[in-house]
Amino acid sequence: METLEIIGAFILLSGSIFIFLGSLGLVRMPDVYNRIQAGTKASTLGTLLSLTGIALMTPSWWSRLLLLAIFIIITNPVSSHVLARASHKAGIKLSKRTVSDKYKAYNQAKEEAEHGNES
Amino acid sequence: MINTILIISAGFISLALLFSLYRFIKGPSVSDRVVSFDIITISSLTLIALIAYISGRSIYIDVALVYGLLSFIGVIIVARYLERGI
Amino acid sequence: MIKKLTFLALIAGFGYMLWTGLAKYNAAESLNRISSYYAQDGLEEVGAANLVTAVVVTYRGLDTLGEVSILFLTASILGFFLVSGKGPKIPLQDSSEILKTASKLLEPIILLFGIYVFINGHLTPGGGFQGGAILASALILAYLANPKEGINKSIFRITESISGVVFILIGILGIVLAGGFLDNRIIPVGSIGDLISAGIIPIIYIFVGMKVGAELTSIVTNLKHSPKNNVE
Amino acid sequence: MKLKSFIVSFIILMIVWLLLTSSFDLAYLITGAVVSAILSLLLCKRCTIFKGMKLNPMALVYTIIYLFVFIFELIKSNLDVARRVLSPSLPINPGIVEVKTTLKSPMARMILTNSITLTPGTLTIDMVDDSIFIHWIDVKSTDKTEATEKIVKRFENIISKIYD
Repeated sequence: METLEIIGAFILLSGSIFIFLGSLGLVRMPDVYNRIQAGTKASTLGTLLSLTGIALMTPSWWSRLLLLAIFIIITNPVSSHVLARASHKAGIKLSKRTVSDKYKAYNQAKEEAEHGNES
Repeated sequence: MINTILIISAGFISLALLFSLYRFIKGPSVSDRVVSFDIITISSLTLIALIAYISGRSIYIDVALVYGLLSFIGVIIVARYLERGI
Repeated sequence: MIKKLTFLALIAGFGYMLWTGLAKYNAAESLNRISSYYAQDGLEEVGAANLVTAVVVTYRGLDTLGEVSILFLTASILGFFLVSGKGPKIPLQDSSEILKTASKLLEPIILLFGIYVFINGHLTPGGGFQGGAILASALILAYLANPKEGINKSIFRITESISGVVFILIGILGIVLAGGFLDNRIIPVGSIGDLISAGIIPIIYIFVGMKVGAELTSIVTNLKHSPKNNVE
Repeated sequence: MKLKSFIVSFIILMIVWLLLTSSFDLAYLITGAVVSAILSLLLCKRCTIFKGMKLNPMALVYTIIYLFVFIFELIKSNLDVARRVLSPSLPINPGIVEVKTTLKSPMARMILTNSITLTPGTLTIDMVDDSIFIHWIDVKSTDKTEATEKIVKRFENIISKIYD
């Protein structure tokens, strides 16, 4: 029991460190897309680890914590994808270090094709 | 022993909240603010679970569930508004 | 520079206000007369593990009815003001395939969670209003994923009116069969902690939840059909 | 077809209900079954997402394998983020590349894109028909097939065993 609690506490600690690193990425990264990358990944794993730690410390709560973890695994990537897509469509610039933007090229080609059909 | 570890992790999460808040205030675009809002909610969700453990009340986990749900829908609403979806 | 200083001063002011509020706060040493009555006798009389629910639905049931009516009034007024008139049409951007799939996967789960919150209102935190809000959030998610898909408004109107009528009927049944309006002893109270306990509180909460969910959804659908977003 | 998606969604909802209540009390079980049945019936008209799901033991085995691969990749991606964030020079080389997928089932496509978002250095931006646009934090190659090989294949091979 006691050892399980200590293991859980250390897992919780590692989770909170990952959350902290994610927010550090939020501050340091140069543009929105990189920030979304750092933020989503780190916060997802950080939260999962913290929930695992708490589940180890209080084993009787495992079911709801598992549900919360599943919910976060599904929703977190979806919301970051929707946000990234919206930022691109709203015309938020990529950083100067970006090497290629196939999505912009694709959208421009599509738009030209549509205008070509209309005229 | 365990108490010390819990305090250290709460400290890390609070630091994360602080950094995200910095990005939330400074962030040049709306998307930056939404991302930091998302991180703030996720970190506070962890904090809620931690508080549930400290106070020993499992009902706070329900609160965390609702909070996660609302953060998801909030982010999607703002994002869809940004790309003129609603 | 001046702008930043103003911001700093504002934040410091807010912090000071919060600090004074917190520093002077003392938790009450003892409950006042009404609260101590609820706390001592509420559990036995009503049989709900969640004392707040007991107070909200049984002792102050009329207030709950008033709150639901206010929400209904808000929804109706919004509908009245927003539906009329025609404006310019803005083409809507369709959502991505991933969001559509995810919303189809998540909607039933969120609805189930909302139903859990209001069915379990007498045992765990939450209840009719909270559950109804969660139901509405599932429908908002559906709308966000498929903005072009029409929502059948009449279903929500029918649900809303039927739940309201049932709520009042149960209240009147309380006058006829037991002590007064919304008295929950018309069916046995049961033992604390079971799902089927606390008399009619779970039943009332089911209908309050459906009513609130329908009302909030109708607010959203009215916003959707407002002139600015009118789309072919 | 309808029956299969009804059964799958009923089972998923029932599992969620059991996790929520964490009790095998008869009243809870009956309520949960009734609510899940009603919800699956109501929403089944639109639920085409379970189309192409295989319901056999091998699919279950591959699901478990997939979970392990996914968790491993998730941890690897976080160490990657940590390395990039902590190094003073911020070693990034970002860009948006296009990759191809062969998956058809909507659920499989969602799982694939979510996995891509959560694994090292990649973020799904959009998915149109069979091409996925990915923001890559460290672009190794802008060529379509090469990027597909690097990003998509390791997941697609397993997912195609679970969904067809």
